[in-house]
Amino acid sequence: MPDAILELRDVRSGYGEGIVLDGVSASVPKAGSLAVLGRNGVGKTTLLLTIMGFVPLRAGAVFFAGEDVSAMHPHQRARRGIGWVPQERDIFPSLTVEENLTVAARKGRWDLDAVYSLFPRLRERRTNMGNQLSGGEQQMLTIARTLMTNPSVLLLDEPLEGLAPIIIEELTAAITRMAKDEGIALVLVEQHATVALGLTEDAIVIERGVVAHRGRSADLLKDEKTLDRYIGMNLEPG
Amino acid sequence: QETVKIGLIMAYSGPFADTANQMQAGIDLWLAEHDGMVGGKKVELIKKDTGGPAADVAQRLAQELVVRDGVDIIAGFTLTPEALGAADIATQGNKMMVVMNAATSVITEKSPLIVRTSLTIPQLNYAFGKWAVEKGGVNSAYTLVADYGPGHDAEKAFAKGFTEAGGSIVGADASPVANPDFSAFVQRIKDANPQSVYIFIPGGAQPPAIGKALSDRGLTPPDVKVFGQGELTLPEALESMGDTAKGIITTFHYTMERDDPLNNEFVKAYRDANNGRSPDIFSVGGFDGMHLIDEALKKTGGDTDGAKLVEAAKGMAWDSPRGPISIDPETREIVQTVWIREVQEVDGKYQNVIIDQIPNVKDPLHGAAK
Amino acid sequence: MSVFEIVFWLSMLLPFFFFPTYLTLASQVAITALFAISVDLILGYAGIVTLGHAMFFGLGAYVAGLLSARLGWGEPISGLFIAGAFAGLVGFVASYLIVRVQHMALLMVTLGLGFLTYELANAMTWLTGGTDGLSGVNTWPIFNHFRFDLWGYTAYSYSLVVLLLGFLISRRIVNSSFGLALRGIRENVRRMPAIGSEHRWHLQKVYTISAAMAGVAGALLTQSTNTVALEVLSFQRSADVVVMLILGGTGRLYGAILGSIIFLLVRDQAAGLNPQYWYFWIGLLLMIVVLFLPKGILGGLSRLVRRNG
Amino acid sequence: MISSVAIVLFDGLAFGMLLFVLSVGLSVTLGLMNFINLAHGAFAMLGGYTAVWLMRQFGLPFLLTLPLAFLAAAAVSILFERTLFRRLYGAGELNQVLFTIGLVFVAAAGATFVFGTGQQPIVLPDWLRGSVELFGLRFGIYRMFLIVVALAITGLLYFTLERTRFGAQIRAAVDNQRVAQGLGLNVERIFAITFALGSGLAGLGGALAIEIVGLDPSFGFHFLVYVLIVVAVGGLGSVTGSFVGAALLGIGDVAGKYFVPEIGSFLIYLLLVAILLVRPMGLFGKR
Amino acid sequence: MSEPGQIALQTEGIGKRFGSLVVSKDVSIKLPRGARHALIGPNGAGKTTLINLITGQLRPDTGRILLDGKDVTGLATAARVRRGLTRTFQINTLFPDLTPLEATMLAITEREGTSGQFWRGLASHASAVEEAYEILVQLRLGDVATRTTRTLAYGQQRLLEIGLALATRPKVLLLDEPAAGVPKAESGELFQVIAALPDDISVLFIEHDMDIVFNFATRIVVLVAGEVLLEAEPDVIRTDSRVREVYLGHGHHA
Ligand SMILES: Nc1ncnc2c1ncn2[C@@H]1O[C@H](COP(=O)(O)OP(=O)(O)OP(=O)(O)O)[C@@H](O)[C@H]1O
Ligand SMILES: Nc1ncnc2c1ncn2[C@@H]1O[C@H](COP(=O)(O)OP(=O)(O)OP(=O)(O)O)[C@@H](O)[C@H]1O
Ligand SMILES: [Mg+2]
Ligand SMILES: [Mg+2]
Repeated sequence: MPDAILELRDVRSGYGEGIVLDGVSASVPKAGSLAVLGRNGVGKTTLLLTIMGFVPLRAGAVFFAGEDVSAMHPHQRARRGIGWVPQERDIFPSLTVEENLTVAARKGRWDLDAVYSLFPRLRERRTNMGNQLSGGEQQMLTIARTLMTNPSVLLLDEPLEGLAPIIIEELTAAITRMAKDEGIALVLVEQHATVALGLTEDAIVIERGVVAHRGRSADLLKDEKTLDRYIGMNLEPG
Repeated sequence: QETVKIGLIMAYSGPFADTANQMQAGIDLWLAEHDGMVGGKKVELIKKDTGGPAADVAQRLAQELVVRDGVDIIAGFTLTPEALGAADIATQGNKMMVVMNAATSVITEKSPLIVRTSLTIPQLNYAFGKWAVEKGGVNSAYTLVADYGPGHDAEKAFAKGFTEAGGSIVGADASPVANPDFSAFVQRIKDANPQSVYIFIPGGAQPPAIGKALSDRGLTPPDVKVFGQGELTLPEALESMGDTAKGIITTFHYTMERDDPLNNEFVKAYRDANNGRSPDIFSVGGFDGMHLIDEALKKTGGDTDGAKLVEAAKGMAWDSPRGPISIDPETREIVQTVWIREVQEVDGKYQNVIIDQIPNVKDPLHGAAK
Repeated sequence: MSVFEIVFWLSMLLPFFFFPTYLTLASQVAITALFAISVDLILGYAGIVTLGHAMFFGLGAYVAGLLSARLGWGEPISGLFIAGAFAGLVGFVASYLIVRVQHMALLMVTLGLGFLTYELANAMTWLTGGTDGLSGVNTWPIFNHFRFDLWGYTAYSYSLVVLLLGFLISRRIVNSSFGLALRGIRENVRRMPAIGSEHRWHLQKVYTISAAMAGVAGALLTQSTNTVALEVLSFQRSADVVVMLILGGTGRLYGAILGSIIFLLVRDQAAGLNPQYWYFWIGLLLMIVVLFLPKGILGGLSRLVRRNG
Repeated sequence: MISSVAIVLFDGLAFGMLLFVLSVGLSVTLGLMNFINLAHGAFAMLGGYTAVWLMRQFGLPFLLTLPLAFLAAAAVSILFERTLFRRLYGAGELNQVLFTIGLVFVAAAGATFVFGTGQQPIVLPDWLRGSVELFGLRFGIYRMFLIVVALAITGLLYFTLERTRFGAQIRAAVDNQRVAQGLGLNVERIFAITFALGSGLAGLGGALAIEIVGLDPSFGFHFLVYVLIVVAVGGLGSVTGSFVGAALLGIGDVAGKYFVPEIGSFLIYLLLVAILLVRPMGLFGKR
Repeated sequence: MSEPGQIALQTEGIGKRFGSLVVSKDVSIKLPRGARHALIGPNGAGKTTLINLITGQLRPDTGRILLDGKDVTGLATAARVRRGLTRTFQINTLFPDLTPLEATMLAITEREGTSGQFWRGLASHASAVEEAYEILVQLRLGDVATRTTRTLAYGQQRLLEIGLALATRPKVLLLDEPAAGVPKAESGELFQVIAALPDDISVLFIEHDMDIVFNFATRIVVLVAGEVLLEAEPDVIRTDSRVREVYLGHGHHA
């Protein structure tokens, strides 16, 4: 797939002697989007960490924009344009909100004004230290901080956790917009499968280290049986 | 061949390492000049480090030297607490204990087996206090000493001599032992406007610091006389102080520059053996200590029994690089000439020049409870 | 007691039979080990870092010394109790300050208190003898029978017994519900109030106990050497004991003992070989331990045992 | 009387500035990088010996040896950082303490081996010696020089660390190394530079300190306590804090000894304990 | 329900500001005995802060807090806990190197006042061990009771948060997003445990997942910008236009 912005080929990785992912392949086209689903602890976060280079790659390769980045340092990958939003609220506690945003910022469409208008709450708290924010504000800050690096692909690890419903609404709208208007590709790991599938074009389901299901998100959304089998999740009444 | 084991207890490491280093060099020089023999026997040195002023460690080391290493004589002792700590062991083990540096009067009273070849602080300063009034031409002084045992001893002895001779002490301060900056004390001295200042501080970084602080305030000879014990004008300090040291008058029992054949030879040999480093009081204390051991052993015919050796050492007299010295038979304390020196420019360099001498000085406080 | 422990304590008897000339060193090791255990109680179990614990060691040492030198009371066992009680009392007072600060501030407040005590002792030369040390200490024979001998048989037996008692008491403490509370504080102070804990009171308590134990160790030193010098209060002693503790491994009591043994033995041997440069080897030892055994020597050992066992 | 007070204040300030240059580097590594570098004094000592050696061996002028002392300490520290210290960043504070104390031991032994146990005097150029008379008061020239240098360092550091993105990047990298990397920050390089900066400042401080406090192999231990006090009182990681803390301690120390010499040796510790009990984070500390 | 003796927890006019930011403004709420109430509101509305104020981690600038009718505003956190006012944390605040059993026992011995007994071995507190184990079993943590906390799965750690709170035998339990980070399937179970707590425990929980809120809360307090916007039954909240506008948004249809 030549026009893939991000591609994983037979990726195998894990911690210490343990293997978590064993032969995962996936690709995200330019401006495309991919939902990564799976039960708790199957390795969704690990997949993102492997893309970033934090978890060592045992076999296979990771390509970004046609370039093999498997041997690169995480910061080099980030500078190439992979934007990662970690699962835990890893804000920098000793930086102010604004410093959190600018510390790694790179030029592009997303600047302070842009993220502040996405999350007006952050503008109000701009001079506070990171650890003085409320839980949800921290979550917003984590996302905004990555946007400030103006990535061309965004890896989101459960970004909706702890956010008020109305913020979730705005954020999902913004994510859709980004993909459409700016061509930012998206990899989304999310417990709320319905939301995730609603936001993405393609989806994979991971189980026991491999891709157990692969398909269009829209199809999977309708296929309750598959969802139930792999994710064990009673879809909330939508 | 028979050997004599000498155990050396000194602060080879820590803040007083340099002192021990110089003592050791003095000991080594004596041995080198005597084929490593004392009293006709080969010397085996066993060196023990206390790591600083550590009485309990010194006590343990002395004990180990006696029971484990089976030494015949214990010697060294950079610092007073270490000598005091080891004194009991010397008594219990019946070993002669030669104190080659530690300078508090009371040490020799702690064991009948202690003999000292260094100095006592009152010895230098009591006589000096008198001299300052009688010949130094002043009758008021401000004293500034380091706030620890030797400093207090020095202050007391100087003040005693000074007032006995009719002078008056107009102020007295004690500065913390590890004091890095003297400006406050020097300003206090200036405010009191005395005719002279008396200073006692340990060697090391402080002498130049205090010298410069004095000169920054204009407290320099001839306007204000500066007196002190010789540490104040050690060669390194003079180098760093430059012309601000000019005219400082100090009391000491050894002067490296003293022109005397025995001393000149000693200085030259010492420098040759130590990369050009000059000897100081510590070196000479170690050097003379070895001489004492040698002579005492010769007298006992090689018998290393502590009591016999000490008996042999009593009253012994000889010529040292520092001048004529002897051991007081009553107190086992050294008797020596006290040299009064002034910093003068000689051949473009500043050095201590002897301007007066007080011969055969005994420790004045000795026997009296401190 | 496990087999390891029995073997360990039996091996502490070895000096009596095989290294009688090392008995004084052995008793200094035992005393230092007791001191290190007292630090482990607060540092390893309650997370109170300190750079001033020599303060209590020294107070104990001086109290024991003054009892004998100024009051003529040289009975050792009551001396230990009095010294420990006094150090504990001062520790209790100090604990009101200690619990108010954490991290760097805690480190520096303990350091400051340590230096203040040192300077105070120096200033009170009339009482303490200042830098020359306290003279005239004379400890009576234990139970009026066992004299402190030149070889150090009595000193080591005595120190070893006190060490064992101190160890047993400490072990009881750390395995009690109080010990659990201390670990809770170390793990997460923030949570403690939320489960209803007056954690400051716990900290004050353990600090007091630790101070008393350090005081006992100091008194032991005085009694077994009949000397007290200012150095018992020095920063160096405070720092050394922490180094030994980390070296052995914190939070395991045995680490404190092992660290003291290794540090003092290496130091003794290295200084024996080269009195001027021994600290080079100590320095190297510390660096290597950190690089290869990040949980201290005992931590490394126990990992090894677990892997093979 | 008033003139005495003025001169005491001046001398106190100058002494404080010496403490400042010695300690500000530690404030950087400890406060910003959370690395407890007790070997800070050893890097200062390295700077000191470098200056002495360059002046003796090559007759370099004192002023020129200052930047070289900075560079030497910085270069050696990079070497250490790349090979050893970096392995300790996550290793816990006790391990850092142990390791760096070990390093001080080794450094002291090294210095003794190379330079001996003696004091290393230096001879300043004439224009830095002595004192000048202003308004009827005599001010030590070298002390004035120290104040000027300290002010310059403060300005430069304040600008780079608290006003530029680099300062924030250091703190970010320390707060969370992984996330900082994930955002594209080259954490290793940031750490190396910061470390070199901190140690370089120590080296510079060491060279500047010789004239006032001398230099021998125990320097690394000797000044550690003072340096820690300044950093703690000023507040970790704050350049302004170190500056104010150092000035306060310097002036407090000198003034205390002047007015109440009886408690001169207690004063600095009393100040330390009192300040930290009221402000546990130090005067300017944020964390 | 409105009988005064029945009110377990009450705040009266609580106010708090951080500098210029008002985080609580005249908050007066009542929690009857046995209640299962929810506290919702936009991010940064001051929900966590309110819990901090009620439990004493923060001091209110104005207002009073009454527990069983008694003023506890001046008490320290620990003292409030001992009177039965306990909370859990939004972001896990556990003892990483203790086992769940140890941590729970710690809370129990603190409650019993035996935590200072340094002369008694831990094992001799038999009833505490038993009680701790029961609590863990009740939360389905029995299997992992002796593993160190840091190795537990995230969801299990969330449960332990609640376990520690239960060990204090609370009369009033304040839960700050107890299900945050717990997968949907498990969060339902978690709330079933909460719902099944004895009737004499009053619960106030914060939660952003509206399915859970509407399922488990009998009454809902909506906090906006530090102020109580509305307090009502779920059905009222669901349809209230103001709540919709500031919090629920439009996606959530009844
Ligand atoms: N640092 C680590 N060391 C060892 N094992 C780990 C580590 N991090 C995660 N694991 C294990 O790897 C597996 C995958 O973890 P991962 O965090 O990728 O799961 P996940 O799908 O993201 O789960 P969740 O939905 O809970 O976030 C899990 O079994 C976990 O226990
Ligand atoms: N120590 C503090 N200093 C300054 N502001 C603070 C502090 N603590 C909290 N805040 C601010 O107070 C506001 C309320 O925070 P709080 O944590 O109570 O929100 P919350 O309602 O729990 O939000 P969330 O649902 O996102 O957890 C936030 O805007 C936060 O930034
Ligand atoms: Mg995950
Ligand atoms: Mg909250």
